[in-house]
Amino acid sequence: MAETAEAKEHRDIAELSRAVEALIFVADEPISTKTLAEVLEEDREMIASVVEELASSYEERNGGLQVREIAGGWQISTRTECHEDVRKFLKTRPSAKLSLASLETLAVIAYKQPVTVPEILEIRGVQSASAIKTLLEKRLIITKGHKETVGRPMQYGTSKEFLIHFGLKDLSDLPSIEDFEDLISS
Amino acid sequence: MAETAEAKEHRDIAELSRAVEALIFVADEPISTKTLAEVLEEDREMIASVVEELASSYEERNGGLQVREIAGGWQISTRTECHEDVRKFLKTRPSAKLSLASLETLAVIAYKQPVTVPEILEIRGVQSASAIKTLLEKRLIITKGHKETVGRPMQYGTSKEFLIHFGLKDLSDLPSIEDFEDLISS
Amino acid sequence: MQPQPEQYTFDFHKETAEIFAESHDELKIKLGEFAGPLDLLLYLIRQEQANIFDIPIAKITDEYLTYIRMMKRLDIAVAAEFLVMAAQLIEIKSRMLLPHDPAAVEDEDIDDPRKELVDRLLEYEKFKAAAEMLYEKTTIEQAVFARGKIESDDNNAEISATVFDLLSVFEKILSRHKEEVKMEIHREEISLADMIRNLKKRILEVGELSVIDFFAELHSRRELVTAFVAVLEIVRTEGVKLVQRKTFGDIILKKVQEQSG
Repeated sequence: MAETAEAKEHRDIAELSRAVEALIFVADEPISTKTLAEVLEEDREMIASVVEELASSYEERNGGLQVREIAGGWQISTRTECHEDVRKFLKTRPSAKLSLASLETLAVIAYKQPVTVPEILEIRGVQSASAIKTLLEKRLIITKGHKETVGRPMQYGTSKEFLIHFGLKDLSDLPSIEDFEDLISS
Repeated sequence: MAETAEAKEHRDIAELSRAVEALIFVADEPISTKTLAEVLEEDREMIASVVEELASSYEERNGGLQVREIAGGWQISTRTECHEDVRKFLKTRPSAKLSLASLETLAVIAYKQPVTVPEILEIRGVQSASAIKTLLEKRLIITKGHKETVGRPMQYGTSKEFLIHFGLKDLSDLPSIEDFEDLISS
Repeated sequence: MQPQPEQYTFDFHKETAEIFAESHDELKIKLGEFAGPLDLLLYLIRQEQANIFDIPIAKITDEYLTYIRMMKRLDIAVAAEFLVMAAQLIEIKSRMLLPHDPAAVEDEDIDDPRKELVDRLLEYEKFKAAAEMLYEKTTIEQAVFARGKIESDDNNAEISATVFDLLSVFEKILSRHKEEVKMEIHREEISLADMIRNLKKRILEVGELSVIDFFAELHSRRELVTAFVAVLEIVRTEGVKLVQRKTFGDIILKKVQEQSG
């Protein structure tokens, strides 16, 4: 009888540890022992010992992650030893991601090309200078010569990389409003 | 001499495993073996074996987390067993389910891609416009260019989000459509 | 022809349509809708426990029509495809009633008016099963959670984009632009005379007025131009002067003190 009870308790702690690990992992911010105890409906001391145990098991494992106490809560983070690799990766993250401002600017350029900065301003109603810089850096747009009007403003158009990124064969492959008309009206 | 070399190699693999674990953790999307190899400037096969090893060490540890292959990359996520506690903490309900019409449309697109609206209509026997719109908005499907036939209809295919949402490594991870035939006739 | 109430249930994870029959011609729908005419047909065939390769077409057609009529009675919009299928069923039914051409006996399989429908149903059923598989997979996935946001995500507060996003964003810009144009047309009605009157009143009230503040209240380019002309006009004709307290500083419209002159 005593053995069964003990076995049960052991299983419970393992289960608790699993839940604690999962909760620390999904939390946006360091999660306190108090919150953990509330969510798991467990004794706070019990949770405290489970977390300590979990943190030291990460320590023993000596992997790429650590469970650490910070700002009154617990958090999973990478180990400082890995910071160079992590930093390098974060810098090289897929450059195919765009901010909404860049996306808007890109949309205007894609559908109105060749188009100048004042024309983009006219359509978007906002300055697009930094978006254009980003798009040029990401090679999604290219310059298309000067427009022969007052001030000879530079014209922009989409690049080959643009076609590749959006999976288009050529510019005529760009969807038109008509392509989605049936979908949008429904 | 040989022993020293061996010792060094052992240390290297542990180091590599740490870095791999840290990178999978910080990546906000599943990270491919290719990207890992590039960032860590290592042989792809070497990285592949390190990741496999890491995944099975998580498996053995039987904690709250798992390392799994999804959408052409690796990801750390909570284990399904912990879902009740996690959901309670995040106060989320299972996210809104797709309607039957959307699921059917998605199934046709998944198996017949690239596929046009008229082709989907042919199979489902009913217009799928609003389902397609929903699927586009949820980013489960993407446009795949125009089909070079009369009217140049837009073609659709599944996205990376589709793989993530349905827990698939890649499209070949889907059971074959013929399997369903056997299922039905049996 | 059972007089007793009977209950049909259709269990695709309780997501889809169910028909309750309280008496034979008093059907009630519960939950959702059928995903299409083929979905409804398969349901009816299953209910009859009929062989899909030998559909009792007369019976199924009657049941199908009953369902459509019931939907209409309940004011449920019946999609055109349901009506097209109804017409097809009636056509197949009538062709089945035609006497067999004895010469074509050997080609019976090919000539079966139901063949095309059966092929479509079989094809459809595969995808319906695939949809169910996807449903099961997504249910499992809903029990798996990715990590919470970490600091590094803040450095990458970006969104990825598809061609659909590109087009919808462009659409949004255009409609936003249209609204602005409309607003500008609306405000055009402020005339130069009104603007001068307005400006003069403001200066007389407070003694002096910041040009920057005044311009900041305006919205359209046309209003700004009118205001600019009004400022010039008021300086030229009224007892108002322009004062700038420091280089590149704000310009103040100041009432000329008569006693100081």
